[in-house]
Amino acid sequence: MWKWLHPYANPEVSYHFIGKLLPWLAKITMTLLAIGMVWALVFAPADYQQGDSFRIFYIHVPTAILSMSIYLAMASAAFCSLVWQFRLADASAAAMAPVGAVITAIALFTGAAWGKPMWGTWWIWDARLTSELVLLFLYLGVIALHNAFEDKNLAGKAAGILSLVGVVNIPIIKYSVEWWNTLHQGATVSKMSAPSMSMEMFWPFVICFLAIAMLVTFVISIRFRTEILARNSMRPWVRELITAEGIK
Amino acid sequence: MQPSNEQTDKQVLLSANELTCIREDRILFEALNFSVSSGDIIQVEGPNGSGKTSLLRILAGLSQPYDGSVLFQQQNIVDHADAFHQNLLYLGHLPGVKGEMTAQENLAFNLALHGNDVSTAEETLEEVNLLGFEDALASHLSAGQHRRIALARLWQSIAPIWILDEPFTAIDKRGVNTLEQLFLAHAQRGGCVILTTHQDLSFPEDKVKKITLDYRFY
Amino acid sequence: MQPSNEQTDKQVLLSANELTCIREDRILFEALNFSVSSGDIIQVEGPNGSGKTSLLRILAGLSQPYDGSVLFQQQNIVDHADAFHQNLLYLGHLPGVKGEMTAQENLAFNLALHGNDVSTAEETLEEVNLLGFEDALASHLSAGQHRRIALARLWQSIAPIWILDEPFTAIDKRGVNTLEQLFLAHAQRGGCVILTTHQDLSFPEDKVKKITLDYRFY
Amino acid sequence: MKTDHNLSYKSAFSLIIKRDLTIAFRHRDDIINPLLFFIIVVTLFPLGIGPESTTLARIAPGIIWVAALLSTLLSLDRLFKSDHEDGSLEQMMLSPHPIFILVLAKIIAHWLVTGLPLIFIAPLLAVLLHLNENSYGALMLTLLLGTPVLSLLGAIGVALTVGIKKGGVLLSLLVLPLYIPILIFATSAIDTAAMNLPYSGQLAIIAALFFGSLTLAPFAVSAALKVSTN
Amino acid sequence: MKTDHNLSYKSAFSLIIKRDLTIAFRHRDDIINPLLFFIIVVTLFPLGIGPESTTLARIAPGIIWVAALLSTLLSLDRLFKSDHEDGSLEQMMLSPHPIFILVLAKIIAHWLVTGLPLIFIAPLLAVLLHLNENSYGALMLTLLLGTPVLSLLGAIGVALTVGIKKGGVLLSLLVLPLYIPILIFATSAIDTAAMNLPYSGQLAIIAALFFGSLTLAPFAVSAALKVSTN
Ligand code: HEM
Ligand SMILES: Nc1ncnc2c1ncn2[C@@H]1O[C@H](COP(=O)(O)OP(=O)(O)OP(=O)(O)O)[C@@H](O)[C@H]1O
Ligand SMILES: Nc1ncnc2c1ncn2[C@@H]1O[C@H](COP(=O)(O)OP(=O)(O)OP(=O)(O)O)[C@@H](O)[C@H]1O
Ligand SMILES: [Mg+2]
Ligand SMILES: [Mg+2]
Repeated sequence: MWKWLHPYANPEVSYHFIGKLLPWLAKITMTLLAIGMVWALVFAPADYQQGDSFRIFYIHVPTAILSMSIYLAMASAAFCSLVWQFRLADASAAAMAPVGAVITAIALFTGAAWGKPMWGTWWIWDARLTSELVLLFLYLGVIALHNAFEDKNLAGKAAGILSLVGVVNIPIIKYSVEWWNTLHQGATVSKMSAPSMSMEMFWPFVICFLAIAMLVTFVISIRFRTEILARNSMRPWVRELITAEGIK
Repeated sequence: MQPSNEQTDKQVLLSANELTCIREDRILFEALNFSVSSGDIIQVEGPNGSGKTSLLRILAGLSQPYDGSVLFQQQNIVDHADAFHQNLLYLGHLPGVKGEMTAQENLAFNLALHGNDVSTAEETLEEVNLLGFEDALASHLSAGQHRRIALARLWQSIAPIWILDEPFTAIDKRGVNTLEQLFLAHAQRGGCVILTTHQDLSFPEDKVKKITLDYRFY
Repeated sequence: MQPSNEQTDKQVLLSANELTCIREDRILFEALNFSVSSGDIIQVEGPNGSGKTSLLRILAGLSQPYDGSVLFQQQNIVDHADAFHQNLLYLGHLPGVKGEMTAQENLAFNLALHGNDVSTAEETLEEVNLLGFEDALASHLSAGQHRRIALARLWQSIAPIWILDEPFTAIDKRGVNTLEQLFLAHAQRGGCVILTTHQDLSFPEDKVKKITLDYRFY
Repeated sequence: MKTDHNLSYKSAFSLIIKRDLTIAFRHRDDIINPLLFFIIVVTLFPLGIGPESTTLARIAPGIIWVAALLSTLLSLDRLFKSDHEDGSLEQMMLSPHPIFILVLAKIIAHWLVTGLPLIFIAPLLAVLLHLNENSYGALMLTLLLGTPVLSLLGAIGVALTVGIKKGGVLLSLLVLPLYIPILIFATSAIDTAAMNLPYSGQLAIIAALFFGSLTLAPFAVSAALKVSTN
Repeated sequence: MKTDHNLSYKSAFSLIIKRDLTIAFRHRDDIINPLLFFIIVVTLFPLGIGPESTTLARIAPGIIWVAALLSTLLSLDRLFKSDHEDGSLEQMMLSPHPIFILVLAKIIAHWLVTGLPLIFIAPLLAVLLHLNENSYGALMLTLLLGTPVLSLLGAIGVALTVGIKKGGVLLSLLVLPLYIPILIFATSAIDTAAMNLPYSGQLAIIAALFFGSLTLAPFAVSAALKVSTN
């Protein structure tokens, strides 16, 4: 497996490979987004209890789940870079952090916007909401560390250590609804066997989820490419690229 | 650029292997190769900003080079840090002396930390002319006296490899002289000294090897 | 101990009056009298811990002596601090350079703070061999380059009295040479330089006056 | 060979402000961090106390103000400590300008970087703590007048401890008692506003503290700095 | 000319502890200041909130724990910062001992100087805040198990920021989120105790956090220090 991966551990190869992938990613993302949003916001039925405010669901839940997945991905990348000295893994973690922070912020924001009609308040201090907020702070801490060191290599290691330490928070978010009795909804869509929601709501949700996931992948890929360039600015191939394309 | 290393009877203590250091997009040195044998005194020379401190920190394992490796007894110092540290004495720009402790406490701690003999700390302070200041807090000493506390370790050290970044800073002339004698004695005993200084060393030409870094602009 | 001051045609810039300094119950110097006239280059000499830095800080008005006073134009510098500061340039052990600002920003700030001309900051950096580093953050420079930013002020200064505590620390040989030329030129222009250094100055004997502090034990 | 006085007071003042703001913006963290600390402290309390909205609303003014106070306290280090450590402070003391001008400029720059952002974020946090709707005006006004006082009084503490190694906690000890009056009057103003009563009395006192410290603190700080750099 | 290994792990450990305690006792402020800060923060709240005893009793656990947390936070600087600034840290990294032993010793010394005194003073402050009588046991137990975790996790934050100028507030940003779980479980234990219910569940979680961080933090800290001194 490592042999297969090996060529992509070369920054130049990855840079060009992702460059080729980008247009495709863009197309898929646009299509999914268009279908998902229209279906979710226009055609899917309104909830019989919650009315149209239910439609926040289609953004809130995907972003909430992704906020945790991105964190896990970032921590895994950090782990690879710390243990196996994968320099590219560092670059990918750096690319993920701000995207994850934005997604977490969206999850919080949409959750709060949904809370007002549902619970009668923007914010309560229950375990899930709080631990999601802590997740945002962890992202911000990782970003701050990336910016605080001038040497990108060191910055990556420092931020990597922090993100690994912060992984403890993920199970707390995930299982908080089960461990504590909270206002927040328990697992509904993510129950593997039988989603306890109607199919008319389930399918647009799946499309929305995929659309947002693709969007995230797309943005991370773009950021990844810039991170590669920034970290290899001394290498001849980057210099050639700069003179050839006039990228600055 | 590299000190010649023909004398095969001498034991090679440390060797630099294709070392490259890049700082802020400027290449300080590239593919630097040299080896340091017992009995060598090596002065790293070069104008301000040429990369002397960077080189010394890489040799001591405190920074990682952009490329290349440093070998101690044929093994990379990064992988065999413990064995290397037992044979290394490094003194950088910062003396590692606590203002809140007395001269003697500082020396005793530094010696003990590196596994050296602590019992003669007081006599060692005499060597660096701090007699009478054993119980003065280090923060109440002058710039030169402060550095002398750190330098005192040299008298007790049993590590063969000494890496010293501007050891003469703030030291008066008599002090510089004493240190130079010490370096010679250490080399004679089979150790090696790698140092930087902007002052001229008073050694005979053949005793010192020089590594000259020149100042390169991109 | 005091530099002779017979040449009455020269203007007396600074005079020390019965200065005594006591640190930690140790008398560093006692009843020290001397005066500094325009054209003087004065080197304060002495082993580590003899009180050179203490004396320079007292002359600059940064510390108060145990006894005695420092006069500038016949007036105590404590009472006429503003007038004195307009005529003084002091550089201590710490360079007063901000790591977060670029070399040029640092120099421009230091010049402006002391009322000097800012417009030629860039050319001045050339004088101290920092060409190409104008826009590098000071924290990214080597020990010697860092100090050069502080020293650059000397080229623009219009203050007659320069008090410099070990100005050659971390500066390479060419740099030391350039600084020495600058001191001579400043003295020729009618200024004065009071400095400490453990290195030998390459001036002709008659150009430098020495104040020797000896190391006294109680 | 006489130096002429190229710089007026005003330009010395703006020179320092410009420099301190440059440093703060260079290190963008300097602006973001005190703000984040403020937010974090405010969010800690509901966690420690529980989510009950009536209790939170009762103690919201106290929490916000204590958080503002602690956040200013932690950022005080920026004021003189680093200047002292790299010798810049020494140079300022030797400049031909009166020290209190330089000091005042440094304090104002500090407030712009640390105090002002708090005022913008405070209403948002107040929402999280379910602050009474009538109190928002009072919260903003007390912060606007009160945070500069925190910077001014804090500067005295930093100036006194700047020469001492590890003065961090000693600083808090000196400064917190000076902060207590502002805390009391500010929270009392907000509580009064919640009951829809006039709070101009408390506001007047804070304003008095503001003008008092604005005129006196720079001199106290200058004197303290002279002692500290000795 | 070979160095032999004069110092066992144990003596390296006690060497560092002894040194750090010497420095702390030399500067007696180091011990007194975090304690005083703790006391001051706890007393600020009644000032900001008002003296009503039922409200105070409700929020007492939260206040005491938040104060302990902030006081530890402010004292974290002592851990590695000054060692980094004077070059001692560099020397420790180059010593022939495994770094995690030295790191663990430093963290324990830090707790002895800053955490332990809090535990002794806490009951007194609880009286001032009218804490429920049933809660005293829980307060002491949570502090005893929780404050070492604060030192251990805090050490990771300091180690990461020690090379950064003005890392003070960045440190808070990194460390506070890590502290939140302890805060939540500790105060929840005290609240539960006030209702005369068993709180062993929360205590078990804090104990787990304690053992987890005791075994993992020294390694994270060593790794972080290697990055910071680079
Ligand atoms: C700021 C407030 C909120 C935050 C921080 C938040 C956070 C989260 C998180 C982290 C998840 C992902 C859980 C998982 O993957 O297991 C989630 C899922 C969910 N949230 Fe929220 N939420 C908030 C408000 C709300 C509100 C007001 C509602 C509606 C009443 C809501 C309904 C849901 C639902 C239905 C799910 C999907 C649960 C599942 O099937 O796993 N959330 N939320
Ligand atoms: N902060 C201080 N507190 C107490 N005593 C001090 C302090 N600084 C210096 N001293 C004492 O004053 C003496 C002289 O110190 P000073 O720094 O003036 O010496 P110096 O001549 O500049 O030495 P060097 O050549 O080492 O720089 C020292 O030996 C020390 O005992
Ligand atoms: N922390 C840093 N970050 C980025 N660049 C640095 C850093 N430190 C040094 N440099 C760069 O590396 C170059 C070499 O620095 P180094 O300290 O090795 O020089 P040096 O030869 O020791 O000089 P000196 O004689 O002045 O001590 C500097 O010119 C600077 O541009
Ligand atoms: Mg150097
Ligand atoms: Mg001196």
